[in-house]
Amino acid sequence: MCRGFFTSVERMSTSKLISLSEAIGRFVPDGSSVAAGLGLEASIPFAAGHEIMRQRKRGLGLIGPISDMLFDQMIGAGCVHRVQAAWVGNVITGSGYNFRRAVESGALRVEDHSNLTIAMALKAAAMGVSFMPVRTALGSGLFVAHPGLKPIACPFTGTPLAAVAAIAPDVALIHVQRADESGSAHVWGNLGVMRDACLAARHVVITAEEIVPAAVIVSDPNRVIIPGFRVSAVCHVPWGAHPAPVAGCYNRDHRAFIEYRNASRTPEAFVRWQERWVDTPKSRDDYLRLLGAERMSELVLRNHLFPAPVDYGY
Amino acid sequence: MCRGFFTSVERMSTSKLISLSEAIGRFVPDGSSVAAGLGLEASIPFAAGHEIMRQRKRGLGLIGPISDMLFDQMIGAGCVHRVQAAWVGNVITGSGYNFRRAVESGALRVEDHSNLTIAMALKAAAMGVSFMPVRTALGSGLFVAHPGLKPIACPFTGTPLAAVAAIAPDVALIHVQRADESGSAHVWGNLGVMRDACLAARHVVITAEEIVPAAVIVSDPNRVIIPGFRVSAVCHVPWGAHPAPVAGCYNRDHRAFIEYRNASRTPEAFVRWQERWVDTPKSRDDYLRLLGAERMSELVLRNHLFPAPVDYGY
Amino acid sequence: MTDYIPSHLMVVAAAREIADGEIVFVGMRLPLLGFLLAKSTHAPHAVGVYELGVVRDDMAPAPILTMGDLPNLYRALWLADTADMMGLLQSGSVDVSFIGGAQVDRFGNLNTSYIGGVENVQTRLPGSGGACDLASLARRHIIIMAHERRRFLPRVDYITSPGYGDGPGWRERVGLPRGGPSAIITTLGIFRFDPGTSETVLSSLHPGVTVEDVQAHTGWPLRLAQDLVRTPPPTARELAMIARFDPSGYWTRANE
Amino acid sequence: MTDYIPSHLMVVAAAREIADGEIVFVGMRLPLLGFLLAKSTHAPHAVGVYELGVVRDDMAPAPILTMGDLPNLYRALWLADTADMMGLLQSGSVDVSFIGGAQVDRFGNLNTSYIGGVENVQTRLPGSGGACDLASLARRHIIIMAHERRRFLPRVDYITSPGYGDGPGWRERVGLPRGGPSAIITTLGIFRFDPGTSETVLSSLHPGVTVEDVQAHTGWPLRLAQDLVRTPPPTARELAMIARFDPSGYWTRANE
Repeated sequence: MCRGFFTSVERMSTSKLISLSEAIGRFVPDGSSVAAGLGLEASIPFAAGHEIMRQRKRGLGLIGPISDMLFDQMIGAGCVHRVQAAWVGNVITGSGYNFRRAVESGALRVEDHSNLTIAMALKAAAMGVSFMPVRTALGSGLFVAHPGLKPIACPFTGTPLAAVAAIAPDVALIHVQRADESGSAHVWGNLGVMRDACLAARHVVITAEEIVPAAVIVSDPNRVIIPGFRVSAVCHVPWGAHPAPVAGCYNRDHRAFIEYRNASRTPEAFVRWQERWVDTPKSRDDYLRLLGAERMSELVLRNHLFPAPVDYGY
Repeated sequence: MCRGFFTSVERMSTSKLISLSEAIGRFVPDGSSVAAGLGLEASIPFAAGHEIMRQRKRGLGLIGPISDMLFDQMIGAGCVHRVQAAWVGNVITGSGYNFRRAVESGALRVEDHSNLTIAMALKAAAMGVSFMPVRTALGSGLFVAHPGLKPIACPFTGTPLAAVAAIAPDVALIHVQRADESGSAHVWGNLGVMRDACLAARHVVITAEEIVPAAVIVSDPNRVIIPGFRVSAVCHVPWGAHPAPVAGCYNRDHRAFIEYRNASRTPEAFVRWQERWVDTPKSRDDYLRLLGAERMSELVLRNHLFPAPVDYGY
Repeated sequence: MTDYIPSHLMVVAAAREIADGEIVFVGMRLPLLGFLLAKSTHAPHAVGVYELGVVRDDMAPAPILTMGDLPNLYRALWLADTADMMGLLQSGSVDVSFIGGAQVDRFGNLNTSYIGGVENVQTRLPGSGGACDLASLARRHIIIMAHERRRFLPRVDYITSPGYGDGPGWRERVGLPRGGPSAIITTLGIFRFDPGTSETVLSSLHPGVTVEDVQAHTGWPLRLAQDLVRTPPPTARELAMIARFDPSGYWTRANE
Repeated sequence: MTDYIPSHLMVVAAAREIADGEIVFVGMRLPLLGFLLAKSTHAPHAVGVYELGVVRDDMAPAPILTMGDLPNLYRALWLADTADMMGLLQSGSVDVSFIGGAQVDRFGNLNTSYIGGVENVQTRLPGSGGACDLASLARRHIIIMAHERRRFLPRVDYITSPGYGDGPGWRERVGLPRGGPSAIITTLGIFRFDPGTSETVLSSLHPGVTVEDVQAHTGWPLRLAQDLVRTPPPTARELAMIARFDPSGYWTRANE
């Protein structure tokens, strides 16, 4: 758990603002373990995942509670060797067909978690310990041949517990509402396992709806999900979580999830989907042009809610 | 860890707004274990602690990381039988003289923690497990005859670790910037161990600078430290943390801490201090009159900082 | 008689399992609708906990398809970490939860992971998500699923979400701190569990369904409750509420 | 020569231990002043972590006496939980920390809890706070204390904050993951630690202090560094900075 990996680049508050393709190229080498989908249904880093697919990354390990359909897409693109997750599918339609095919053919190794065990595996790494105790999953199939779960007894009470081994991802991908050039980022809305995953990971790559001056971030330090000195790269990617929702920015595009169900039922259909939505658009801007202004306008916020003020003065 | 203690009163969003004397009377019976000072140097619930002293509570167990001089005062007043804490003293002056006298005379039982072990003891209870592993304090004196710390080996790696037993306080006392009548409360600034302590405790008693409509709280759900259904009582106590600082409200009154050092050097001097600052003022309003408007005006904020806006719309 | 389909009845039955003031760990699909229906009828003080880090005591202002949809965050009571929600669950603060499944057995064990089992996977399903945690840690949980013989098996191929294991004492033996399934709401009726044997007992038949229908779709010999009742059909008001929460019929029609 | 007192020199020596860009777990009193001095001179990119849940990469806009004073929250980089700060520390993200003590021994073990030991308490001191954690988990830590013979003992009465225990290999043996003291900055000079024996080596003498002075106030036989140097006195600029951070002399005069 002892990590000596900060480069001086990460420590200095010099700019880490680079393009998404450069960030994925540098911080997601083949074979990496990649945590994503850390806000569960919200703020899924689809743009970053699609860039990984576009760059034909291979042998990745995916880590996350649920990822909605992102993990299924990356599996379909052949990027993935191994999954440590609680759930892989398409939240509003059910099965992830690429995931199903890959598991049923034996091509994909899966370490099954529950949301609680994956959350605590990441928290263990974030806290710098090699395991965390839980009371869930005892007696379930999760314990069958699972290298990261073990029954233990509480050293004080003797109560049966499960130990969950720490998971420290090589890189955590998160999508945020706003970040400054040093990587300090604001997130609001539900937080999922984002914070612990960022603290657990060797590198953090951020895609942000907006790049803002540092003064904006330090105007509200309680909204910081992770301070810049723990971040490796920041990429300006508006709509970078589409079709997942982002608080304050855009609603969920349910249609994309329903269309994907049909587009992933067969390997052939998935190839066409990937060609259209991932490989042909060379950038997120191309993707948004393909999506179209009309569809985007349907997703923007129509009802607003601004918080009661607070004061951080002295 | 299994708790079946919610009363229907606590669950309903009916008002829990009562006077501080009633809240302490009902939720801090003699012999209770009481967590306080959970924001460390900030937002210490001095008003609630003084009410405990005024009501002559006996046999309490105190739980907290550091409490600045509050624990020393409660010990001096004879309320305390036992302390589980990382540090007891007066942050800017050093020793807590009542604490010293009580330990040296053998009148007080102390379970020594570090800030990390007490934080994880509360987190264990908040998470509903009976212990948490840490890597701190190994080889230190904290392990001498400590019922809540044990050396263990990681079940996966064999690495030496320490297990910290869960601490579930009977009641957590927190002071917050604003709360609604159901107990849902906003806190900003540093958070210390407030959230875990509230989730760990059987009862939560809140003193608040301001009682606000529920609409204010739900306008910014990320600032909620604890939702109302886990809170037993809410008390409107402006300046309830004085002389500790409260973000957005008032600065630290250093003079009170320096004066207390001298006022606690001897038992006789402490009796006079308690008479003047705790027993004579029958309420927090009396206390503030004693403090005086001029001194209070010196502590109010002169430099303001308002956060960049966010939107919770859809 | 009001016009309704089985999923409407399941939603109504789910809602009736929630008492006012309870803390409910809410899943998606029919359970979400059941929670909303309960909130808007007999359980206005119920509090909803969502695993992605949301607690609400109020209805979302617009229909939602996932718990992450922005209306579900709007005026929430608490937005926080998944670990905070799991702490509420693990420490015993959650009264009731609802989960679905692909296979169930007579002890209420659920499989949503591997049809055919891990060693001989025939169909890989999405997995646990939070279901295993809800089944392990809530004070009680309710199972909701379509009643088909291939799903109602003597023994599930894999336990994703533990029920009563292999019978009385199993949960205590493996170390689960509390809980267990209290009902299975199906397209045909409602099972409850015998406290002595931990096995299903058919306690209610949906309108128009016979015991023989249920037996024909259940892979173990039925036991009938002494007071076997008929599930009351949804009222017009309940159906109107459901139509408000699921205006496109996305969830209710998915189960037809 | 500029006019200064020993605490000024200790602050300056502490500042010099911080390299630019390092993550520093900041305590109160002289270490706080040392951190601020380093930030405003040679280490502008140092980041300060405070156990109550504050991370700053900027100077507080006004003098502070505790880490909870409101200017220390103003434009902070991160306001969060104590557990988050402790996670940074425990996972090895903190380069250096500073702690004080009432007793120290030649292996750098510190006592801030029980003079006389637990069984035979002569004086009860405040205890660990976060000091035990900093000494256990930072990559290195610096001890700052007044140099008096009753404080510099062959063996401390109680280990609040572990140094090198009873010598080489002790930290590994008890399970501490890393770290150990790298220096003791005193009112008379600076000790470092011999990597072979884990014992103190006197490496710097403050201006006007002799080896004999140090030996007279140290309860174990001194070992001298081969390159024993003279601590450079504070510069006028450094003293001006300290006066800015501690305008009333509250901390620097407390150590006189």
